[in-house]
Order: sequence, then structure tokens, then C-alpha cells
Amino acid sequence: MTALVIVLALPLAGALAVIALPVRAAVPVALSATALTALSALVLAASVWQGGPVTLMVGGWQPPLGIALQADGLAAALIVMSALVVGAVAMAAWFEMAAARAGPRAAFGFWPLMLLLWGALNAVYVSRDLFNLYVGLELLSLAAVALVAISGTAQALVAALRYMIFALAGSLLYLAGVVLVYAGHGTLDIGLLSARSPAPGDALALGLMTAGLLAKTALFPFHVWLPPAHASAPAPASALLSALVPKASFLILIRLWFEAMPELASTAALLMLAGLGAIAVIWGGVLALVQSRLKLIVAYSTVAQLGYMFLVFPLAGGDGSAQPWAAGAWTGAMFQALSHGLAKAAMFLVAGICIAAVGSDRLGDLRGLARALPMTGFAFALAAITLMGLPPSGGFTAKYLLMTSAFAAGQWPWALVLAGGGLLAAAYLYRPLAALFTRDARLPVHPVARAWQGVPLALAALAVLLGLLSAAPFDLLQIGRPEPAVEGL
Amino acid sequence: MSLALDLALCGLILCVALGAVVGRGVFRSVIFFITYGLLLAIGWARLGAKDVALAEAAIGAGLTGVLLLTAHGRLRRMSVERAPRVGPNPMAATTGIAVALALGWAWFALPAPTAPDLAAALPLTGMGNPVTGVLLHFRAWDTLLESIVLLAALLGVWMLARDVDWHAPLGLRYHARPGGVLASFGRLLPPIGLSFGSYLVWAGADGTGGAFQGGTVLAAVVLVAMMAGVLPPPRVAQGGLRAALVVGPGVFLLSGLLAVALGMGFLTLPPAVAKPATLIIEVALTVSIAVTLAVLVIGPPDDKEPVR
Amino acid sequence: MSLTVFAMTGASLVGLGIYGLLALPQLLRRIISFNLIGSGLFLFLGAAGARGEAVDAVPQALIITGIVVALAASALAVGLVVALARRSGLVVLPDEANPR
Amino acid sequence: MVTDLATYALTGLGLVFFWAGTIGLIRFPDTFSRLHALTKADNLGLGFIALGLAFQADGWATLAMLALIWMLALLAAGTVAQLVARAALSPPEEDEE
Amino acid sequence: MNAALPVLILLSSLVPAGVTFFLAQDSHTLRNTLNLGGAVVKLGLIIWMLFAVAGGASYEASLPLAPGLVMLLRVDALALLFISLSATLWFLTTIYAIAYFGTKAELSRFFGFFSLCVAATTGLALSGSLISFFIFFELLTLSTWPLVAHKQDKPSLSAARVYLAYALPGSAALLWAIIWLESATGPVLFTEPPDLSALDPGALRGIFALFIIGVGVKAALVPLHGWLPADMAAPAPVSALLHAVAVVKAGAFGVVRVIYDVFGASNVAALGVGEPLAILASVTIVWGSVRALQQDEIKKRLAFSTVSQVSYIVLGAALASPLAMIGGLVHLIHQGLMKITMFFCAGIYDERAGVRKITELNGMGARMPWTSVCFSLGAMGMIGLPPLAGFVSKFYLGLGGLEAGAPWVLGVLVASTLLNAAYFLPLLYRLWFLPAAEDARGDERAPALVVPAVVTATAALGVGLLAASPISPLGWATLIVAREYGP
Repeated sequence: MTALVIVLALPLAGALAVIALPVRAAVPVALSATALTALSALVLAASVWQGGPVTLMVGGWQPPLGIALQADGLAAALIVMSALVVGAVAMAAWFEMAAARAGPRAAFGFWPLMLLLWGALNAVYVSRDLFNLYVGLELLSLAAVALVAISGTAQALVAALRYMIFALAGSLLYLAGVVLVYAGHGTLDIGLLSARSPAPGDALALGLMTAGLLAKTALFPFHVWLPPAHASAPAPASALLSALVPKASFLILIRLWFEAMPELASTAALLMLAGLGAIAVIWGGVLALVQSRLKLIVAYSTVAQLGYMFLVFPLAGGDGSAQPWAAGAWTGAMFQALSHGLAKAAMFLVAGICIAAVGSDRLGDLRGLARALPMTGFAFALAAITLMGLPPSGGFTAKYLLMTSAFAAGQWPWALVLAGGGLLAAAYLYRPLAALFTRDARLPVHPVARAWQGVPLALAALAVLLGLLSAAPFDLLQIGRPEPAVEGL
Repeated sequence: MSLALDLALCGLILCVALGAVVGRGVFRSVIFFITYGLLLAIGWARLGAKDVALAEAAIGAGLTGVLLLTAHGRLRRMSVERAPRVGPNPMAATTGIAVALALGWAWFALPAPTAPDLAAALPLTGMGNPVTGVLLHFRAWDTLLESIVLLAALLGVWMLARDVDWHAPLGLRYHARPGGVLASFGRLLPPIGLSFGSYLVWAGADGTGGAFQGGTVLAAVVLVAMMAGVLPPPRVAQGGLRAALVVGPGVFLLSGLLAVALGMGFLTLPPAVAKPATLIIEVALTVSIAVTLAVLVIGPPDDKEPVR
Repeated sequence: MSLTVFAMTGASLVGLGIYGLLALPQLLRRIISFNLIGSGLFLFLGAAGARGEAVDAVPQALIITGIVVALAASALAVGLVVALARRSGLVVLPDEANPR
Repeated sequence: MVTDLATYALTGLGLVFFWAGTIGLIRFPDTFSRLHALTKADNLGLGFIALGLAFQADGWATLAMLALIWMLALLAAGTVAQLVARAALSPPEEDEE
Repeated sequence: MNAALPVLILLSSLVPAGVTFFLAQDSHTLRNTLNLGGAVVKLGLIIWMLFAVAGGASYEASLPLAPGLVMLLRVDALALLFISLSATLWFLTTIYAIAYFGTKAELSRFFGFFSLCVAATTGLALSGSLISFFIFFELLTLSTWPLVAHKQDKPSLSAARVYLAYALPGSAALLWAIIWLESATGPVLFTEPPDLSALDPGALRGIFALFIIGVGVKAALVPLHGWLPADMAAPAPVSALLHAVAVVKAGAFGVVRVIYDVFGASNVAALGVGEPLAILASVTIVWGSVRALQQDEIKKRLAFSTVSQVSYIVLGAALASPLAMIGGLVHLIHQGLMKITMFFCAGIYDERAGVRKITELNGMGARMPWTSVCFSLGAMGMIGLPPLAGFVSKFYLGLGGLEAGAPWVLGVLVASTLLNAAYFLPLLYRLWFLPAAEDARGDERAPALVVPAVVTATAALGVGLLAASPISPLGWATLIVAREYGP
């Protein structure tokens, strides 16, 4: 229980301390806060593993009045993944966002914003109250927009503005849904909502909330803001943005469609969501093929990889949740979320190292960089393996589980999307890989600290390890799932 | 009789809002927006939500209005290219109408109201005003996150400064004539404003008011003082400023953690010590809110006139 | 009955705000439209909250929180608009500068 | 009963002044004369309404509050009128958009 | 049920791989001892396991990943056949590679991926379930890409790209087939073929076709063989390992697994898919030989010869008769030995004499006698002259064809023998009977290059001559067919 409180409170307290303390004390405080919170995240996951979901009534008040927080298996897994990603980003930022390299303003702003983003993420992962999720999402979006605007260039400002507009529109649509739910049911707690009889306005509320959350998750029609935003932010920031931020609003979608209002999930809506996901996979992949800058390729790959997660809706949603394969699909999507988080963060940190080494991330300038920075090249290759969904990576386990459920459910087109998406990912990730591994390096390479290079390598290795030792995370994800996994497929 | 008043009021609100959206000049639409905020405050009063009326007037109309006005002023001085004239956009109109009709239909489809009963739990919080009870006790986690949202927005605004201006004082240089009307106004208003703001915070426990409304009034006073040149605009490097920004959420968070240390739940205030503890938290919150809002409206550190 | 009037006003404010958001390229006006949508939604919630005999306090608290959050978002948005105008002399998003 | 009559009378008078101020705002040719109309007529109108409401007041606190409101309105109106007038002295820019 | 041994065998090449990656470029001795040590340890373990399995012990190790996703390592006779081949040839290729590279650049990376590739091959051979077979199959693709692209110049990178362009869609097809099958029959283990009753014959044919496409890419069946000749840009040890031991044989091994352990010989016959596969294999045999004729580079010609030779194994597997099966399996070993010898010799010619084209081979026999003898032995074995290994497998394939009632197989064998002669004899003629050009140079002062070639040549010869004895690959293959897949 205290682990849950520390996971929620420490990042926020760390951010406040970093703002208040003199500048030179900022980085040590931020790093120690990160380390402590990561530790308590592991402790939380362990307690969820043994004792089942950890619930916390804030202030001691029961849900209709107070706010209930619950860390079930899924939340614990996402918290641990976020802790790993933020820990790695903090170490990379220690090199990249140092005042000497990034300037006093960015050095001052990055650490508190990172910690605020992390606090907001943890708050959203565990919250069971719809309005509390709204405030958490808003804090997340503001911190994310600020992180995009940190680099200060003209296109970063344009990207931040476009991101802001989409985020605000998404929040307001979500708020409209929350307003309708409260007006209809008098309560905002997910647990109580699932127990109550459906009111006529619920379908509209769910529709509005879903539209808002789709805008924030950058699913296909609403994805235009993501690539420029994630490409123009500084590399550690874009690692946070791409790996973690869309997962929060996706998690809320899962809570709504699987726990709060499962009976509203009509097959048409579920198919529409998965259809958009499928288009996102193809669209993101094709656009990533034509980009010439590494960060844009990786950003469009986020658009594509997010599409995979939406395939869970027709396979495990609505009346399908009682089917035996629902657990496999649901866990597969969550594996995709976890492994994509680790691999994508590693890739953006590699992009950051490349920019630090040769000053630009254009593919032409990256030629032959793997000879000078072998660890970075290897990290990128490992991360690419995870994103392509090749064994033995976590991405493969996710793809395998989703494809098996798709076949078992008889909806094989989703399996086609997964297989085709994997090949598309291989295609657009091959170009940077080949550029890194050619021999003729054109630009002089500034030396990059080995420790800095080690960070993305560790993250990418974790993503692959997630695939090898996938039994433990699989069981962790089942704890607290609405319908615990039926054994076997 | 009151229905006619409500109808007139709502009609006025809608016309002013229409003016704000489709009005010809940006300055004109900002002014319409401010009047819209004030009319909406009256609407809230009519609905019996006095706290919300105060918040809408202070924050919705007041501060947002000042924000937009200062922004418009800076844009005008920057000789910015004019935004293209845009005709009516049918797609946008249909979307807007569709959402409005959907909400309208939803209103009539609402089942009987089932509000959670505060009567049982309110006395435990030691609060007379139920809204403050909900804000600082039942949904304390929301309010804590909200005060940190303000801080995040401020950090975001500070990140928009140019690197060269980072050590400069915040916001533009206001040069009020020393003996002028504004300078004297800047000296006369603060005492009244400070007393009224602190009264609002104090009254919030049992009547209308609260940390946010009081904090906003204090922020307005700080703004006027700065614009009148009475108060020099602070710099990011000043520790005092940053401490003031952080004290509100910090005290709130620490009190929550203290409760955990003492074995109670997170952000729990035992009924015995609820009233004084809430007051301490509210005072700290007010200080932070006042400073954060004032500094937020002033803008990022800025050295020279906007040169492009 | 008057609650219905306020609710309808709230709904139409949301519709107006959405029109402004989608139709107006000028960024300051877009921020105004965001605030219109927000306050419209809160008016709707306030009217819904006032339906019972005693005025329900929870929606009021939500609305106050919402207003403050809306202010924070507007402040950041306005800051971004001014910074963009200073950096690139634009008051609209570049791709919407010349309406198609 | 007489208090209600007094309230009606005074608020009616206040409304007349507000009405006059608005007519002045619309009809007068330049900024300075409009400022006169606004500050003079509206403040008087507000004074009468405050006075009218004073009769309905149920305690000294409300009376003090009403006086404070009127006094603050006066202060604000005076300062703003001065500033707008000074701003109007400098050459007017074209009204954009 | 000793679970440690298979894992130990896997680790014996995984550990050297992991460590070698982080070794500095100039720590040659440590790297060489590590890799050679790993090879020796693997050989020892396998020999020890051979005796244990002969004594009736069985080994199984499983690592559950997720429900339905179990990594299973299981030792059966077929697995033993393949890992013994890969272990011995890996040991020899390591020696050859150490000598071949000397102190060239990026060796840590090369040897790291080199042992990773062999680890994948061993895992693939030992895998007891379809999904672990797929995982090692993929790992093999990933670890061979950097080997092919080792020189990092234009041709080798484009060769690597072509390799991936064939391999990844193939693996996607394979994954599709596996999941399509497993969603109906549950996880497929090689211990007992799954009951295919749940699926209708049409679906089963589709699944079989997808399986064949998936493994066929690596087995270089005709339409999917494009990557093999292109990979000749890789350094000699890589092409030797790739085409004699790792990649190509993995494909053939996959075909055998699919036909005998996933579908079962009876189902393959019942579904009537054996016949078209046999025809496809035959087409590949002939097509490979014809294309080999047109090549003027030694390694290109050897590559196309591999394309045709591997299809012998596929042909053997496709004909649902034990004798053909024996022929196919035994050719797995024979072709491995012969082809690696010829690639070693091609590498020596390239390294010591700078000779790549066939026309430059004139009079090489005099200057480089040992290499040329080995090359000739290999070539004659390929052609299938009676005492040598090639003849044994072709003989059994022919018998199998007759037994399976497909006399046209004999025609294919005869035609391919003639074609083999047509594209190998000119080389031998140039080696021994044509006078050398004046400026020709070439010496054999690199024993570490020549000795492995000689060893594999004598092994190829020995396997042919001593075919009758039980411990020979032929004896072994008959044992496998008798025990596992009885008529």
C-alpha cells in the first residue's frame, strides 16, 4: 500500500523539489527521486504479484464521494515499464540535457517536466475515477506539450501547438463524456459504473469519451500531430512521449470498454476501432518508409505500432470477452504496449546519441556510424527486432498471442494485419539499419560516452528479455483482469 | 418571473458568445469573451452555485481575459501577418450542431438525479461549505493534481523563452508614468485586494470562497502592482519565487504523506484536526496559486522588445 | 424548467465552440473557442447537478477544478501562440495559412 | 412596504442613468465624450441601484459590502477612463481584420 | 530425463557468442580459444550424448513462455544427425575462418554472430515443438544477416538485403501456417504428430503449402532460391557455413520435420501434396544444375550446385517411401561434407592464388596439389561416381523413387548426374590437364586453410566407402527411418 503511495507521490514531490532547489542541486535530486520511485514500482509489482490488486481509497472516503485508486496486474506492469523507461531516459538525459549541451533553460525545465509526466502517468494508470483520469490526462498533456516546446525551434513550436490543439480537443471530448456519465449515474467510479444499470445517454458518453481518447492516443485519423511533435522534441523527451504518453489514454480506453461499460461494446464499434488500428498500422508503416530523418521514421513507427494495440477490441471486447481466446488477445495487446514502450524508448535514445555524434539524424549523415558506435548500432538492431515482432523479442510474444487469438476467433484479417505490419516494420527499419552498418562514414564522429551508449542497449535488451521470460509478465497481467485468463488458448 | 430573467440571461450569453466566435476583429472577440465570462458568472449565481460563479468571474472571465488581452497586445505590436479571412465552414457548423443536439437530447434522456449524499460525511471534514469539503477532502487527490497542473503550465510557458532571455526578468517591461493614475491605482488597490482575497480564503471553509477564488484575487492584485511598476517583475533564478510556487502543492503533498506515516490513508485528515489542517493547506495553496497565476499571465522571461 | 434553459445554453455553447475550433484559423480565437466548449460543458454539468432538491456540491467542485485546468491549458496555449508569432511571424498554423 | 417602494423608485432611477449612459456611448462622436457618458452616467446609475438595494439589506455587513462595491467601481472607472483617454491621444492604428 | 544436456549444448555456442561480442578487436588469442573451445566442448557433449541415446536415454528441457508458447528442447535421432553434422563442420569452419581472416577488422563481431548462428542451428535441430523451431529459425535469419553483410561494402550489403527480402516474408508465411495449424490443433510437439481431423483437407493443403514456402526459402526451392547465389559476396567461411551447414540444411531439415513430424507421411500421401513437392524438387534440381552451367565464377557455380543438391533431400522427403527417406537424410550429411570441402577449396584458391574465375584455374593442380585433390574428390562425389558419398544417396533415392512408384525420379537423377558432370568436369580438366598461365601464382603455405579441406574431403571419401558399417551416416539414417517413421 505504501509502495503505491510512493509511486504516486514521489515523482510529484521530486518535481516540486527540483523546481524549488537551486539549479545545481536539481539533477541529483531528480535522479535520486527517479531511483527511489523505480524501486517502489518494483515493490508494488511484487506486492500485486503476491497479494492481488492493491486498492487505496484516497482520504479514506468510499467511491461515490471519494476517489478509489487500484493497482491491478496491468497497472503494475505498466508502472514497472514506465519506471524502466523513465530511469533510462533520466540516465540518457544526464548526458544529453546537461546545461553545457542543452543550455540553461532546457536543463532547468527538462527534469521537473519529466517527473511531472511520470507522476501523471502513474496517477492515470491506477485511477478508478473518470474525472481524476481527466485531470491526470490534462497534467500529462501539458507536461508533454512543454517537453515538445523545450527544443525551442520554429517547427518545434508549431508541432507543440498542433499537439496542444489535439490534446485540448481530446480532453474536452473526454470531459463531455464524463459530464454525461456523472449526470446520468451520479457517480464517476469505474467499479460502481459497471454495477449500475445502463442509462440511455451512456452510448453517447462512451462515444464522446472514445473520440477524445483516440485523439490523445493519436490513432489513425487523429495521428497528424504525433510525428512532428515526437521528432522535434529533444531525444530523451521524445522517448518519453512515444513510449509512454499514448499508452495512458489507451489504458483508459481499455478500462472504459472492458470494465466500466462492457455491455455497450457493439460489434460494429469494436470493428471500427480495430479497423482504424489496422489502417494506422499500414499508414504509419508506409509513411515511415518515405521519411529521410531517423526521428521521423521512429515517430511514424509509433503511429503504426499503436495501431496493433487496437486489434484487441474485436478479439477480447464486448460479448467476445467470455471466449477462451479473449485472454490471449488481451494479454497480447498489453505485451505489445510493454515491449513497444521499451523498444521505442531505446530507439529514440539511439537517435539522440546519433545527433550528439554527427549533429543530425538524416539517414545520409548516419552512414557508417555503427563502426564508430558499435553499442548504439547493436541497441538499434535489438530494438528493431522487437518492433518487427521477430522472436525472441517481447514484440513476437505479443504478435503471437494476438495472431493465435485472431485465428481462434476466426477473424483472420487481423492476423493478416499483424503479419503484414511486421513485414512493413522490417522494411522501414531496414533503411536506417543498413545506413548505420555501411562502411563509408562521411561526417566526423564526436566521441560519445560509453555509459550513454549503454542506456539504449540495456532498454533494448530488456525488450528482448521480455520475450524470452514472458511467463512471469503473462501471469502478472492476469491479476485483477475482469475475466481471469482461461488456462491455455 | 425568474424564467423570463433566465431566458434573457441565456439569450444574452449566447449572443455574446456568438460575437466572440464570429466577431470581426480579434480584439472585439476578446472583449466579447470577457463579457461572456461575466454574464456566465451571473448564470452560475442563478443556478445557486455561488462558488462556481466567483471562480468563473475571477478565473474564467478575469484572468483568461487578461491573458488574451496581453497576448493580443503583443501580437499587434509584432506586426504579424493578418490571419486569412475565412468564410463560413459548413463542415464545422454541422459538427457543432450535431454535438449540441446530441447533448440536448442527452439532457432530456437523463434519468432521475442520484447525487451522492454529503450530509453524512460532511461534518467529518469540519467544513461548512460542501464545495470546499469536496475539493479539499473527498476529492483532495484531484485538487492536488490540479494545483500541479498549474505548475506544469507555468513550466511550459517558461520553456517558451529564448535561451538568451533566460536570466532576464519575467514578462514585458511595463512603464507606468511615475506620478500617473496607474501608479497611484497600483498603490491604492493592493491593500484592499489583499484583505478581500484573504477574507475569501478564510470564508471558504463555511461560505462562498476558497483557495482558488481567493488566490485568483490575490494574483490580480499582484498583476496590477507589477503593471503599475510598484512591484518589480521577478526572475526565474530568484529562489523566493520558486519556493512560493512550490509551497502550496508541497504542503498538500507532505500532509498526505504525513498521514501515511502516521498510519492513516494517503491524504487523510483525521476529523479532530481536520479544520486547522485544512486551513494550513488552504493558505499554502492560496500563496502558490496567487504567485503561479500572476507569473503565468505575465509570461516567460523576456529581455528586449519582441524583435523578429 | 429554467434548468433546461441553462442546459440547452450549455449545449449550444459547446456547439458554437466546436464550430469556432474547426472553422477559425486564427489561434487566439481557437483558444477562445476551447474556453467556450469548456464553460458550455460545465454549464451543462451545473444544470444537471442542480436538478435534485439540494444543490449537489460535487459537480461544483468538479467545475471549479475544470475551470482552473482550462485556465492552465489556455495560458500555455497563449504562450505558445505568442512564441510562434515572435519566432515565425504567424498567427495561424503554417499549413492553414492559405485556406485551400 | 415603503422600503419596497423606495427600492423600486431608486433602482428605476438607476436604470434611467444606465440608459442615458448607453445612449451617450452610441451617439457621441469621439472617444473622449463617450468616456464622459460612461463614467458619469453609469457610476451614478450604479450608486442609485446600490442605494435601492441598501433598503433590502438585512444587516450592516451587506450595507458595508454594497458601499465597498460602489466605491471600488468608482475607483476602477476613474483610473480606466484616464488610461483609455491617454491611449486615445496617441495616433490610432487601423482596426485590423 | 536429464534436462541439462541439451541446454548445455546450446550454451556451448551461446556463451562464446555472448562473450566474443564484447572482446576488443586485437584480443585474437582469447577470441580464438573461446570459439574453438566452444566447438570442442559441443563436439564432446554430442559424442557423449550419442552414446547415451544409443543406450536408450532421452533428453528434454522446456522453458514455458506463455500458455501455448513453450520452448522445448528434445533430443531425437533426427536431431542428433543434424547437430553432429553441424558441430563437426562448425569446428572445422572455425579453424578455417581464423586462418582465413588473420587480423582483418571487425572480427569480434564476426565470431560473435558466427557462433550465434551455430547456436541457432543447434537450437533448431534440438527443438521439440513447432514454435521453438520457428523461434530458432528466425534467430538463424537474424544472426546470418550480419555475416553476409560482414564486409559492409556495396555488394555484400545488397546481398544481405536480398537475403532478408526472401527470408522475412518466408518466415511470415511460416508463422502464419504455424498459428493457423495450432489454433485448430493446439500446440504441436514433435513427440506425436497432432490430430489433423479438426481441419478440412483444403485448409490442410493451404497450411502445407505455407509451411513449404516458409522453410522452402532456406531450402532454396526454385522460385525462392534467388538469395543464395547473391550471397556469394560474403566471405568464404560464411558461404561455406551458410551453404554446407547452417542455413540451407536448416531449410531441408525443416522440410523433413514438416513432412514427417507435423503432418506424418501417411497424411502427406493422403492429401496428395507429396507429388507436387517432389516435382518442385526435381525442377529445382535440374534448374539449379542448368544455371550452374552458365556461371563463370567458381563460388556462383557452387552456389547453384547447392540449390540443386539440397533439393535431393527435399525430393527424398517428398517421396513417401522409407528408402527415398534414407537417401534424402544421408544426402543431408554427404552433401554437407562434399560442399563444404569445395567451398574451402574455393576459399583457398581465392585467398592464396587470387583466383575467382573458372578460366583462371588452368594448371592449378600442379601448383596447389592438396587443394586441387580435395576439390576433385568433392566434385566427383557430387557427380555421384560409385565409391563416393554422392553415389550412395543417389542410389537410395533411385530405389526410393521406384518403391514409391515414381519411375520418373530415376530420369531426374540421371539427368542431374549428367548435368553435374557437365559443370564440374571442365573445372577438373582445367586443374590437371591445362598448362598454367605464366604469371599464375599460388601456394599452399597456409596449413590452417588446407587441413580442414583435407579432413572434410577424406570424411566425404570415408563416408562413401564405409557406407555399409552401422556407424556411418547411411547406417544411421536407416536407423532413424526404421525407428521414427517406419513404413
